[in-house]
Amino acid sequence: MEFALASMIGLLTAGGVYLMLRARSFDVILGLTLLSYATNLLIFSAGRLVVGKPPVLREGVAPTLAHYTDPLPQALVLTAIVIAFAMTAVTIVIAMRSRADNGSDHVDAGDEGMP
Amino acid sequence: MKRLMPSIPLSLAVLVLWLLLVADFSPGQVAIGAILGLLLPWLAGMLEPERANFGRTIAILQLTRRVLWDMLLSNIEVARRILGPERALTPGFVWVPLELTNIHGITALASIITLTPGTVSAELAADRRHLLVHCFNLKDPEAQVAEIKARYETLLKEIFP
Amino acid sequence: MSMALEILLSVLLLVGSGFVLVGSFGLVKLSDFFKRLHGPTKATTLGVGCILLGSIGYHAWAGDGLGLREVLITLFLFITAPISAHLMSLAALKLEPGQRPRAPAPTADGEDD
Amino acid sequence: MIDALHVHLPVLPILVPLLFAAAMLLSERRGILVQRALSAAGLACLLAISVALVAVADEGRITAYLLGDWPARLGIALVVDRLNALMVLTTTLLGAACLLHACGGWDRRAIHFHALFQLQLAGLNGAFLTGDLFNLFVFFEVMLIASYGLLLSGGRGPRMRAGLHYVVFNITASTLFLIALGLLYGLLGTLNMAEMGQRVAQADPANLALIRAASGILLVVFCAKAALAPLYLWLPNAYARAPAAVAALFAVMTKVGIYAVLRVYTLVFGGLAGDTPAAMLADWAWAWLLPAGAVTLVLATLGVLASSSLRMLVAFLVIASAATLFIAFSLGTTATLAAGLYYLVHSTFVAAALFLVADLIRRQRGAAGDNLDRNGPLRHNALLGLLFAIGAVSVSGMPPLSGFIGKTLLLDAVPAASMAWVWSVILLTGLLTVVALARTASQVFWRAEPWPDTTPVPAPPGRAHVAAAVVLLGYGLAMTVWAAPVLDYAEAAARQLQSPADYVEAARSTRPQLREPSP
Amino acid sequence: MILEAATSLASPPPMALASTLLPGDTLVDKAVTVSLYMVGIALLLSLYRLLRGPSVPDRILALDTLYVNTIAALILFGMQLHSAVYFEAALVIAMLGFVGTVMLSKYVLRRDIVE
Amino acid sequence: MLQLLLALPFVAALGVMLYRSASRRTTAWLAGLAPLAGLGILASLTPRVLSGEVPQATHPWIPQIGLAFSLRMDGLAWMFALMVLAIGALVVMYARYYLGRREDAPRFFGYLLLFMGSMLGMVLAGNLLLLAVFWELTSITSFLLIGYWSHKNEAREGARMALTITGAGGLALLGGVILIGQVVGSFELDAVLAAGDAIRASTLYPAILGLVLLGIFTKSAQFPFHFWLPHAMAAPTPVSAYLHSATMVKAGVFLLARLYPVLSGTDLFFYVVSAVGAATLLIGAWNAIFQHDLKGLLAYSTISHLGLITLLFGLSTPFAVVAGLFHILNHATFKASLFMAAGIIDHETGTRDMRRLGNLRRYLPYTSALAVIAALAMAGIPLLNGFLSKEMFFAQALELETGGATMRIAVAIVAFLAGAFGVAYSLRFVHDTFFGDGPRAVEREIHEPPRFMRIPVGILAILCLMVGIVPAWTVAPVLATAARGVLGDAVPAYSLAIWHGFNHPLMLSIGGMIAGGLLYLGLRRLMDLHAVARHAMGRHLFRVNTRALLLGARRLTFRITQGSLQRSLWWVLVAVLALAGPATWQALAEGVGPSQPMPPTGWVLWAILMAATVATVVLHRQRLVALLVVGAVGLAVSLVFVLFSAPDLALTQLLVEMVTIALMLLALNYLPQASERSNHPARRWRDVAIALVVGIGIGGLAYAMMTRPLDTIASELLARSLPEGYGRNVVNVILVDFRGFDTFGEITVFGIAGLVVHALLRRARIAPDRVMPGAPGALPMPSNLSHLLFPLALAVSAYMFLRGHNAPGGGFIAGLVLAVPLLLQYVLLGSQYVESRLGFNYVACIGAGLLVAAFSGLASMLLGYPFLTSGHVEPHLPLLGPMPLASAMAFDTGVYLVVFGGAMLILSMMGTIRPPKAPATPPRNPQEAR
Ligand code: NA
Ligand code: NA
Repeated sequence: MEFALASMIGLLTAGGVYLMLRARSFDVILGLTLLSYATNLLIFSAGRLVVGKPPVLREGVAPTLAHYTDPLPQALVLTAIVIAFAMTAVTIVIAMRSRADNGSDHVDAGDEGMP
Repeated sequence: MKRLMPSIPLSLAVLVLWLLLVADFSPGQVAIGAILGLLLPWLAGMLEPERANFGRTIAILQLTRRVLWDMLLSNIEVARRILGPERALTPGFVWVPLELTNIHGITALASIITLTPGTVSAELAADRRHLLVHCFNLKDPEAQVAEIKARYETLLKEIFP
Repeated sequence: MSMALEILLSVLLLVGSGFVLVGSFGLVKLSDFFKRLHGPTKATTLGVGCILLGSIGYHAWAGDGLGLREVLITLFLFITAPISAHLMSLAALKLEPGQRPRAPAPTADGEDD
Repeated sequence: MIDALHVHLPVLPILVPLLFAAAMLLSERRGILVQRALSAAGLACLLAISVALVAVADEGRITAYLLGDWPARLGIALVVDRLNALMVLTTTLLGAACLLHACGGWDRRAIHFHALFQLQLAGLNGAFLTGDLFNLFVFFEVMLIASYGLLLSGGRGPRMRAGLHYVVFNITASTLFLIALGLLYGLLGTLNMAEMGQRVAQADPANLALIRAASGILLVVFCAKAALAPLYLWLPNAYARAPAAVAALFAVMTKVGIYAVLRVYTLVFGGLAGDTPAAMLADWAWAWLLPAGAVTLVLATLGVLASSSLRMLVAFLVIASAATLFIAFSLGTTATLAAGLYYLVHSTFVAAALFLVADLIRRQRGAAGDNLDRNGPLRHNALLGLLFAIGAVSVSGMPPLSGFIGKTLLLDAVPAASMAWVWSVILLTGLLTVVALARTASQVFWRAEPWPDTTPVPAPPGRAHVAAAVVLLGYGLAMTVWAAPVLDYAEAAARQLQSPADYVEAARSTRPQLREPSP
Repeated sequence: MILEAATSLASPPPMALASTLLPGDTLVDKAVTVSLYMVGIALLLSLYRLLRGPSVPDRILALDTLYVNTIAALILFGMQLHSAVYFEAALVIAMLGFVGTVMLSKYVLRRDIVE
Repeated sequence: MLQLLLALPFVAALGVMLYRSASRRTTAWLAGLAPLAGLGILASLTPRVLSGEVPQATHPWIPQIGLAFSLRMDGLAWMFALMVLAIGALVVMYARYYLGRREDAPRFFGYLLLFMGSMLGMVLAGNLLLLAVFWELTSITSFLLIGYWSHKNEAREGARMALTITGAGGLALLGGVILIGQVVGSFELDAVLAAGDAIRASTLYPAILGLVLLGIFTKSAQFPFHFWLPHAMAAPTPVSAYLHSATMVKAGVFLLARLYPVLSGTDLFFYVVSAVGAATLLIGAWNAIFQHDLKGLLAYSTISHLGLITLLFGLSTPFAVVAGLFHILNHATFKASLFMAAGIIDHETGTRDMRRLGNLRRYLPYTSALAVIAALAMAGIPLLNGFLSKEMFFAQALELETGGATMRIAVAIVAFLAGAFGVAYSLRFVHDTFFGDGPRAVEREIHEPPRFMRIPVGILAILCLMVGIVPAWTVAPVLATAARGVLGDAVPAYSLAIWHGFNHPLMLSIGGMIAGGLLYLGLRRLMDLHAVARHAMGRHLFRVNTRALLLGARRLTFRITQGSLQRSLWWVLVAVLALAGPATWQALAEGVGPSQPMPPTGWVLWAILMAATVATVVLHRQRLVALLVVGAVGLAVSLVFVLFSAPDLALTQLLVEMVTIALMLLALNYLPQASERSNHPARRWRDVAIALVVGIGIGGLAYAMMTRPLDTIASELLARSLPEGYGRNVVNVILVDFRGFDTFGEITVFGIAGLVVHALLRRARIAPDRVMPGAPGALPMPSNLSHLLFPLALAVSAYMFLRGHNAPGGGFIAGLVLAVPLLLQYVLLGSQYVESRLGFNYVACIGAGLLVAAFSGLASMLLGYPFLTSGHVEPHLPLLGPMPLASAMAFDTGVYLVVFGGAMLILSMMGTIRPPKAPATPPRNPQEAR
């Protein structure tokens, strides 16, 4: 299991990084989406992989880690998902505006040079 | 009354949904379900352009039974054809002329057509007088149209006059 | 009773998943969009339906208590599947207008071009 | 009532702006004046709170505030020491001036300006005050997303592209932050920074390499926010394109990254290790940061020289100041830390002031704007020249203003071992900065052409705009005149920073009021 | 009465003891396992169509099917674990999974999905 | 008293600059008042100073670094203060008439006074650090003065050059001062002067000496830093007269004198200082001969005289020091008057070019006479003050002991040459200006300037004479006092008289004069002096270097920053690899634990996720397809959450996925449908490589982490969730209770996202990438079905919300379960229709949500518990019995509102973008194909 999850994290990361390095805003957003999946899985994996022990307490079952998986990383991932969504929304809108204002969806569009 | 409860069946549906969800039929939950049943259709009704009027409600049961049975049969039929050779298939479109004028009836008919395997309602003509249906295995378009109209449309006309 | 129930449940589950599988198989095997469109209908109706029935029975049988909540899933699927199929058909017709037979009434030709 | 406020003091710097922001959102349709009144009221409250916070912190006690009344390790604790109280006060003072500037008209153009501004302050204060690493991430995000809004609301064109870069860059950094957080939780099993510090100190040696990898990723994150080479590339364009009031507020944003480095790499991966095997983690980061700071300082100074617009120049000055801070903090003695803290506050104010002055100049220069390669006319030469001169003298470390005091403190504090090259870097970059600023002044003020008859004369500088710049420069002057008390505070803060055990003790020993403490 | 009902939601649904959490050996359990495999294969087949296309509606259809198959998988997985915690997920897919299909189709139709 | 003395110029400057409406006369009087009053104060202090007392005043400033506002007036400071004030007063008087009618007098006098104050501060500083402060202030204020005629290119360049060179020296000085402070333990001058031995013995001594001398040499225009001084002549003449006679350049030699007791006495000091002094002396003097500009000649002569003074201090004997101090005074007097005379000439003739001047004694008899006197003093002709100090220099040169005979001979030769050159350029000055033919091509009618312009020159010329003739009556007490200030009790015996007999120095002096005369005549004979064009080497180098620096900086900065996002991100990855790579490698090399076996269904998920991820990357340029495939990745991720016991996550992921797809589709309408392949293949492979490395690294880290044992606080969370958090869904209890503050921040982020999108789109007009022809067709059947679905979905949302604390669900999930069906209504019915019917104010919804969440936490604060402390009350209601109510529910309500409001605000804003007013043509420009 661990290897499977780690390989998923690795591949998502690699895919995300590659897309993030493309020059078009939409590709970058796709890349960030993949990266955020990778991140969420990684944080999630910090609680270790346990099948069939969701952290919803049941009557008569001692509330210990023997019977329930670690709930904390799940809460963290929830927060991370929400924040990633918010960021994606903002990025998408900026990408739209940037394309409309600068006439291109190239991430460096309208750049008249630095400094 | 109409404004408060745009649709009694919908309110009932919400109530039933609620009770099924909470899996608890205590008076308290019934009360909550009832409140939601009043409130939510009213809220949703604000968006609704055309309200539903029900005719013969008993026909609903009749129709349900018929649809479920057809679903079973056609499922088996279509599964057989999927597993069989594709050459034997003669798919095709057919325009089904509609006698139903009520949009709710049309929707119900289209849904039934889609839910019974082998037919999919693909498009409703802009004047709502014809329904384009794609059939998985269309041998006789006339017969197919006739069957649809006979099996479902007549009953639907009773339900949604 | 128990054995019979068990067999019934098992059959329900296997039939259900069988239909799910056939539906997806059709998706792969068939050669044209509108043919494929018929496959998944099985999954949504009899496939998931049987499995849900099995689930209701199973949870009751296994002592998890009788819950009819699974019925709701079928309900929602029955409401939503036609919407999906309808819109996907419209989309496919939009992309390949040639497939669409001429509408019998002239007014029906409105949107297409 | 006062007592109750006192008890809740640590959370108020976050809560008050949030509440005001919410109130602004609800009252947005009542017009700009209501928004401004709310903004002013919010900032007044915040100012009182920040001053009280500093006063409390200066008693020398570290206060932990257990949110939700949970023990620190289970819930989230805010921990106030001298350092973050100072950061909060700095932010508030800065915020007041930026707000003043924005009320000069920008707030009418930028939708939701006031609410976003308060939320940004809430985010900044939250990042400073929290004692929990994940919560730090959350407040980073609050601060960042509010900054996106402030940067882009009312903007168009190239600012959108700069914004896209800024946002994508920061999201990437945040992603890395989360990766590091995941790894650290997976290795240490807690998120409370005090607790993490302890667990790092007692970590299984087999886990040390992994912890170091995580801490390396975290370092990249913080350095990216702090704009350390080679991670500063995003900053010049973003800051130069930001509206003046926002760019000025952003002067404190890089400081958040620096604060985070300072906090995390003294507390979590640092001072608590003693002579356990984990001690290798302690100096590792700082050993990287010192040369990186020096390289950044050189590159940023070259950027200052190279800038073809005034705002770009100030943006590079922001980077240079951050680099100087890294040098100061990496040297790691009480004296360099204290010097760094003084310099941190000073550089925040003066950079902000320069952004505002640059904006004033831009408005009075006709078509040339703040472009330094073009000659242009300039109205109100004397006033703007004076403001610019004070800012320039201060930022370049020329006597007698705060920059000079900061740099002198730092030079004086550099340990003998690294004296030669640190001095060379700081003094030479200081000289280059002087050269660049002299060139700039010469170009803008001395080469000013007569106002062309064809273009209409711009409105004179707005009162709010001038006042905001004066206020910020005034902070710097106050820091010059009353340098001694500020330095006393900075030194005490530095000492506190060097004994993270006190921080841990505060976080651990603070008992919940109702609940049982953690075993 | 209503409040009581609202708060009675605070009590958990009836649930089996944890000891029955692991897959059992009964006939039904075996059927569940076999069904899971079958649904798994169905998922992979849908994935194939999703990746192969060729037309966009084909892919939309494949994604839709993937969602429906997932409902089956969730229910079966819940049975395997004797747990109802995944019911909500299945419900949400059944109720809202088609929204993606609607939007994607609408996009193909009109580009502007909200007109 | 000292404070007042120092404050005067600053106060006056402020007054002058604020009172801009004053007449020129008033301004000048105001300005003149400062030095005059200062002289008064100085006079009142003089008896004490002359009696050997050292008046002091100290205010603490920054004790932490030993910077105190200490003022101290010993003999040296007194002499310099006298010079600064006296010549300052004369310059003010002169400038009042010199400045043109249209010039900004308040600014001029303001700067001048600021400079005067800085100079005074420097000489009076009783703390070395304070001295360094004022030192740099003189650099800054002189920058302003030199650049006063800012419309002139040379003025701006000269000012920048001066600031650069002297500023650099100032920084070096600061370093040196700090080092001295570290050795001595104090910056107080008294302490420093008493610690000479310690400083010379310190290992830091060479560094100290080097840095301090760098400061001194740059300021005093010593070789090779001398080149800024001639260019500073672009300043108005009063400025030159002030800066280059008595003040700015004297700051360097002042400091040399000031620190003489602690720095001198070593070979290093002796050789370095005297060598630099000698070189400067000769180079300056030689160059002076070939200047055509009056002020240029004077500037080089200044350099030369400063070299002489430096050389004298370098010789390190008490006698030489006295000579140096004496020459400081003398040079100030004659040079100030010469500059003023040059200014008058310029003022009256309109030129300072000696090639066009000549025979001015006809037109300007008084000025000529005064200038000739001063020029002769400069040449060191007997009966004038310059002669006396030169004579002392010659005497010292011939008696030098340190360094032996070689040194003695070398210095003597230098003295001789310097004397000769001095005479030569003085002759040139006098001859080419006042005698001979001319003036040529002068358009003005030349007449004597206003009386008050001549008076300062006159006073100074008279001083030259008086000091030269009766030194004992005039300058002796001043010199004695100053010498005591430097040397303490070690003041040597010296005599100030015109006649010491026909001794060696006199012979050398006479020889020099003759040689100088011959040299001038010879040069005139040999070549046309007027045709000699000398390029200023230093300026050329400075220019070239500055330009190279700027160009280099620009190129480098451009190359590095370039404004490319990809480059920024690339560097982030490189930084990650650098900082985390080695440790990751080490961790993986140390070995990782085994993996648990996975059920086959898990592998199905794995396959879906891996295949869909690869497909996303491969297909990413077909955007709609990529979006579809990403949908499958998202689904697989949520199934992974299902598999590994995270129902809440699975739900959230599913819902967020739907909303994300909606967002992306909405955006895709305004973006190109396909990505153009923009990067070079090599670049793509490079990116593939780094992506793989980073992916393997992160995956490896995750694997290594997962196989390590975990000691987590989670067991405590599990244990306390039900009894104290009153919830069975521990994840939800963490979200709303344990870590409610995180959630508070999270919904703030979400709400802000809504606001940002709103702000960005409300007034935006964006053209869609492609507009489909025809009106939007109605979708009667789907909308009809969705009407059926909508209320049911709302009920499910309510259910999810109420159940969240005990089962998967909660405010966030419920909020999205509310938002997604509403979104569906937007899609099927159109946004206008929905908003006209429902009309939510989503912004207020966000605000309300934040308020509700905050108030649920504030409630506990009113009871004295920390923010967000969850309350749980169980009131017994009639008929209903106990009624558990958790405050966390209220908090979750806030979450619900914010999530719903935020999501809908985002989606509805994106759905209601207006096209541009102009006919919609999709934005296309060449850059798109970049
Ligand atoms: Na940042
Ligand atoms: Na920043």
